Amino acid sequence: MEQVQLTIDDKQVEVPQGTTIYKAAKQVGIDIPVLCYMNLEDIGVENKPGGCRVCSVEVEGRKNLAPACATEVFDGMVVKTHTMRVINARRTVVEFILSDHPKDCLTCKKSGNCELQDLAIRLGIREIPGQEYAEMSTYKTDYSPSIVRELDKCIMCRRCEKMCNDFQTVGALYAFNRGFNAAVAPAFEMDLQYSPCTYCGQCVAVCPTGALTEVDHSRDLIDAISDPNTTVIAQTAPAVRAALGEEFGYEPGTLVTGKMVSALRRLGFDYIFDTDFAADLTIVEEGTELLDRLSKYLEGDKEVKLPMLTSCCPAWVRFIEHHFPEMKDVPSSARSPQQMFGSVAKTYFAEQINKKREDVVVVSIMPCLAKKYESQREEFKVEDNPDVDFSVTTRELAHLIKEANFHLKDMEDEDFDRPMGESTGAGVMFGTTGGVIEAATRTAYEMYTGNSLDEHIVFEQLRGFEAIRKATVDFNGTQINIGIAHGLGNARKLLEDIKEGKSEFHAIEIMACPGGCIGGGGQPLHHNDTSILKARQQAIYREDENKPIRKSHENPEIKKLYEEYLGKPMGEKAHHLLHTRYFDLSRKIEIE
Amino acid sequence: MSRIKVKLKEQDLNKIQDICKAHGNEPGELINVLQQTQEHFGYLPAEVQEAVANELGLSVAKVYGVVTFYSFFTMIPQGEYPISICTGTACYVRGADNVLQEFKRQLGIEVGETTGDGKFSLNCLRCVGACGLAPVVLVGDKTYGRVAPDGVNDILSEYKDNKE
Amino acid sequence: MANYKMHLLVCGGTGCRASASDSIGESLKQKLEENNLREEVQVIMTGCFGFCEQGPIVKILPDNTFYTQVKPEDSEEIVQEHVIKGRQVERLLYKDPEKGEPIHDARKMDFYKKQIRIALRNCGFIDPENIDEYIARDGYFALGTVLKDMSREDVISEIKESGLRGRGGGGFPAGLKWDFAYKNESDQKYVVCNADEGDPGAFMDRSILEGDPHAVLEAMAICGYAIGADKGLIYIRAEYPLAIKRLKIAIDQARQYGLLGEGIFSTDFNFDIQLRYGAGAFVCGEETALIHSMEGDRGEPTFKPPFPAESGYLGKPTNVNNVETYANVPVIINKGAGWYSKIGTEKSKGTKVFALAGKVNNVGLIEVPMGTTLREVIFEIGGGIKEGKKFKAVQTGGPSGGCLTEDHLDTPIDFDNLLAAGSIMGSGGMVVMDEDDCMVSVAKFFLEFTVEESCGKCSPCRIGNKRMHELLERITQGKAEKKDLQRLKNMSHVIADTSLCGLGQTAPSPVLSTLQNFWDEYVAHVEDQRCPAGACKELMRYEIIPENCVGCTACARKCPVGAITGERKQVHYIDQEKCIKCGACVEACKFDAVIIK
Amino acid sequence: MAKIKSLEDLKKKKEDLQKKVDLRERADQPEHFVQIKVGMATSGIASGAKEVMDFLMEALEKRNIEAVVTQAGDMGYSYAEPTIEVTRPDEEPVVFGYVDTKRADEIIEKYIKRGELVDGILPQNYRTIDEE
Repeated sequence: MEQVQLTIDDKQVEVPQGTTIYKAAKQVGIDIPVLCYMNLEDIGVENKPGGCRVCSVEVEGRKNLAPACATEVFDGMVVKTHTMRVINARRTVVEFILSDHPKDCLTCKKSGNCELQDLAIRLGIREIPGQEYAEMSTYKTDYSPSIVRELDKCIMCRRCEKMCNDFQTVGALYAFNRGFNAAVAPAFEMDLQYSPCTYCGQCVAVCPTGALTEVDHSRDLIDAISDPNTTVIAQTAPAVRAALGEEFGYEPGTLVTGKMVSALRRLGFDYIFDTDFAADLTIVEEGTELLDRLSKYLEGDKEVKLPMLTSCCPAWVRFIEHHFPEMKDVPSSARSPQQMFGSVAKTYFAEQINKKREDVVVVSIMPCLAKKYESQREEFKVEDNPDVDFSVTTRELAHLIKEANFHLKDMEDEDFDRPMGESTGAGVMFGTTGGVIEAATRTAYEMYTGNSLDEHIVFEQLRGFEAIRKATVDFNGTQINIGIAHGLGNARKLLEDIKEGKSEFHAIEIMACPGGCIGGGGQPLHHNDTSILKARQQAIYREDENKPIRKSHENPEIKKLYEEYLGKPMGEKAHHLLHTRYFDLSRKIEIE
Repeated sequence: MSRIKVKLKEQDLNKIQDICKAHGNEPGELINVLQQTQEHFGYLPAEVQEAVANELGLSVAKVYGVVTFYSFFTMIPQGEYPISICTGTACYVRGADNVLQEFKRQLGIEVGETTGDGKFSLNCLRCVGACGLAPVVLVGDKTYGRVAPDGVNDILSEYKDNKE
Repeated sequence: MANYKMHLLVCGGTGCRASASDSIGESLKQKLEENNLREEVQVIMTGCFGFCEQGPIVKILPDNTFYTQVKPEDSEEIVQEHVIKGRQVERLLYKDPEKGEPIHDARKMDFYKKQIRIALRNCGFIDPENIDEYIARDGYFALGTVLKDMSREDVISEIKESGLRGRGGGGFPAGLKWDFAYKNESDQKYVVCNADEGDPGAFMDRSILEGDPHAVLEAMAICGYAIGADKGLIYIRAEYPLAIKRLKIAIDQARQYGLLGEGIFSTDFNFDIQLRYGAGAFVCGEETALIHSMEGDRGEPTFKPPFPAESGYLGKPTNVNNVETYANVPVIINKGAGWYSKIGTEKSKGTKVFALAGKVNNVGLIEVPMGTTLREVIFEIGGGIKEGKKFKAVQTGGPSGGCLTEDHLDTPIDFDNLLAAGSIMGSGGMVVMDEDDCMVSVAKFFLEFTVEESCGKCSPCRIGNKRMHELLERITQGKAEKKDLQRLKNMSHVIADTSLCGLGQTAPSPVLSTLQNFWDEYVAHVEDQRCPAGACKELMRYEIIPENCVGCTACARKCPVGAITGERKQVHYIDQEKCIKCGACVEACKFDAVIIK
Repeated sequence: MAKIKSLEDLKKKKEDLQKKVDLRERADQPEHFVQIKVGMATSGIASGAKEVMDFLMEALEKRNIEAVVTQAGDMGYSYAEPTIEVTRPDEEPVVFGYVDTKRADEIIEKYIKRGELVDGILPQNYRTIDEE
């Protein structure tokens, strides 16, 4: 590509044609402040509506200021990012934005992690002229099971709209009204829970302010632990250990499994278990189901639903229930690891420790917002008592650890409790895109072929970060075609192929978030740096490598669970405790 | 977690489907579809928007986003006699605001609202191009020119007396 | 074909139709019928005559009689007296505003004297619902000529040479725009006509579409040929039902004649036109916003580049011009760029249509050569200020323009001069203000418009304009301080400097130009809490002069809020806290005892 | 409706249609054409002014003379009706009295076409309706 030469703040820069001023400046270490701009390079999402105008810079020969995020450079361009004209404009614009923004930073969930707050600090804004008589937006706050929307804090950056529509193709959020009253919301400003929202939380993951945040369960957690009559059990999802460290100054991609366990123990949980255990259980059930469907298919049963879709991602499940209800019997009926864990914990384990179901509180620690919603689904409750009482995010856990005055770096590595803390490398793989299907392949391969994988346990062809990946695995002469998608927009493409009968796959793994759970809506905010997601993925792979056992069906505690309690995979008890069904949640127009 | 149900009368749904079909169920025709739908129903209630979204394969959020963007679309049923006051520059300079205030006072409603009895609704519009007649008021299709605040009562009573 | 001796042209523009010109046409026809004159006298519903102030208009040809404010019941007299007996109906004749004398020949009216009609050439002259009348006026000759004798490059260079600039606001050279679209290779291109006239107080585009729809169709086809497009789209406000109807008829007729469709004039050139409806958003006048709206989305502008000429409707190269710009094109082709470029000033060629409104005697639509002065427009064509009041300012360019003063009256109007004077040409709104107009309130009025019409995409426009409006509100209420004026200025500059699209960038113009030209008036509001024009209600005080008050209680009885107290035959007093400044007391007092301070 | 297939088609069509707007176009600049006013008050009609006007319009068109024929009210020559006033471009108006179709023919051929005066010119002591 042709190179162009330009000058930014007296520095010479050479960049390819088509580069924006913002990127060119970055190349020479000039950090132009931005707000609405978002570039999630590794998943191909760029949001540059040119809306906030915070990145305005002066371009010689141009009448007005140019938005650095959207203006492409040209040869001989002279850019100035720090003239008084620019500084005044930038500050005035941020004052405008703040003049319509609540000043409750003290109690705002985003405080300390808010891009708008950072900007106000950086620009040294001390007062908002005319605030006393400035009209401010007033919207009601919307509490859904997973996400809280405080539209008063919406600054119209449109990042959530981008994620919800372009990346996820969910279409729950869209800009409405115009002018001063414009904001982004579900249709008719209805509550999210009535919208087609999947609770994937990607809107929360990218929101620069406190307009979109998670439902906070940390108070419930404190109450539960404080109650001497309850036994509080923690389960930690695989992706949490690969990201929690970031909140404590570790490099992205640092594994903090042992320190996390130690912190949880000190917080007062009675048992610290691992969702990875339940992931192994999921693999055994799901792998069995896949083989069952496969063998029926190979025997000529044309009714059998193939490809089989994974079902461990609740946002994905809700997506199919909303958008493809006619395909609701395609995903595996296996519950997600979180729910398998809850159901086993409140039966098998509760019996072991002689506790009544209602005296056991199961808390999941998840990278995910949809898990909060999933735990509240009616089918996962027994007499109104949920299998998983509530779910907290990686971020909430980090807050709690800090609140308790612990520093992760001071923690010794500790191990999970048994039995439900035992897990394999396959289980931990659930944290990343491709991981579930790789784990399933390890098990299904051995079950199907009767051969041991031994050294060839890693299926490189299933790994990576591309949006949609395809691989064929040779099951001793039977070619199994596997598809993987992360991001619901990518998943939609695979679903449409299935609908049209064009799908070439036998099994498809889908995760709603970029990179899988490591990029979940409950993770430490990546603040537009998607390389963090890749580092987390590598951490997951390392964790797998470090595990002595790397195949789910070889998890000794899982074997014991079947022997002592469940019987056979997909057997009656397993079916009752570990499987579920899906519903048609789509909006239907009905005749009155 | 029961499914969201949107209820519509059969003939209304059929009408919406006809309109959408006439536009090839093209998402790009959304605005034309909404125009015609509003022409038929008089306004665009949520159920109608749901149905349009469904037919055109769009998210309801987008349809709502479009409806709320354009001032021509309304989600509030208009009064039997929709009153529009031109607040274009020419009318403004010739005192449209006083006329508007008088309508608001007499009807007891704000712009964009409909009176409790469903008789009148009040709206502003920008320039009907009858600047020579400024200030201009429209009641339905009928135009009143050179309206002064003390003429408001006369206009309203023309319609109030129309009772059955 | 009947050989008509007399043509009765009845204005069928929206303004006149609002005053029942339809029924005038009908009743004229009926009266002619009764007198067996239908074969001799033709009644034609035309587009707008421009002289909306005095509508409905009936013009009688060939004797150039100009009847104003005609009512349906006047048709009897028109037929009996004028048509049959050849006597003009004196009382309906247009009267000179100064001398009050009736004018017998329309050509002698000041209103029309200084005008040169290019874009409006057929408005009020032909029946817009009849393609034959357009053809009789050389209609579609330009298209025929272009297809027969000119290459695509020829057409573009002709438009370039003519110096035609976009009439929608920005004044970008049309030929250059066509050239960009021409040069961008693509399998599909589009020609778009922006008929989403949203400027409050400007209605020339609608008048052209209502009065001469074929001119626009023909021009779009010419543009399509030049840039290589076979599809045209007219984006028109749904609030323009008459224009839509006439466009539909025109498109239909053109298709029947094969002037739209496939193989036009037996060449391989295909071109057809569809309508797209705007739904009431001023910002859709901005071309990228317009394109999003045509695609069925919110009409939010996007950052340029890419320009529509590269990536427009459905991502294809698209040329967007407005109605008036297109209306000039057939004339340029027919008469030549040389002829056209002789009209106007050095950098602004041709004519411009203005919607003259406000406190002038002759409100209406006028077309004058570029370079005509504001004075000529306001005082000659416009007939001066109403009720003999003093001229104070003229606002040009609508919400994106500014207020010019006495000092600018002799400025020849063109794109660059208006810009230099702190306003813009815009789409051609021209609102005249007199001594009773408060310039702070005028700025506030326009800001209110911008606040309402801002799409909300970028923060300076979405929030900044709201803040400016709030501050202006406080100024008009006497609640602002002098340092606020500095803030107002700063906000104006920043909003102009940082907004995403033209709407935001020019939104502060009414404020900046009034700050510049009427600084003292602002100062009076903030320092003395006084509105020199006496227009700001909150700054008014109604007081009773004790010497004049006889205690008749008339004012107290009229006061709707009981703010006036006083015994019978005693001096009355107005409680300023309660007073709502409705002015009822002034009306009620027969002794001039109530004054406004 | 027949399609217009070429520029020539269009020209032909235009010529056919020209009449439609001729009257209006000429009215815009009547001084460039011969202007004829026919006295058409009630008395004039009774004395055959209408026939004269019809004849004039037809004849002028047939003979390809571009003229503007208007009707006027009482011209003040009731003794000489029907009367017509003819104004040749850039000349003073001339009024003819006792005009019938035959005289009208003569006026066209001699005065309008060639500027030769013919019998029946009336002295200019009238007021046209325009100056009332």
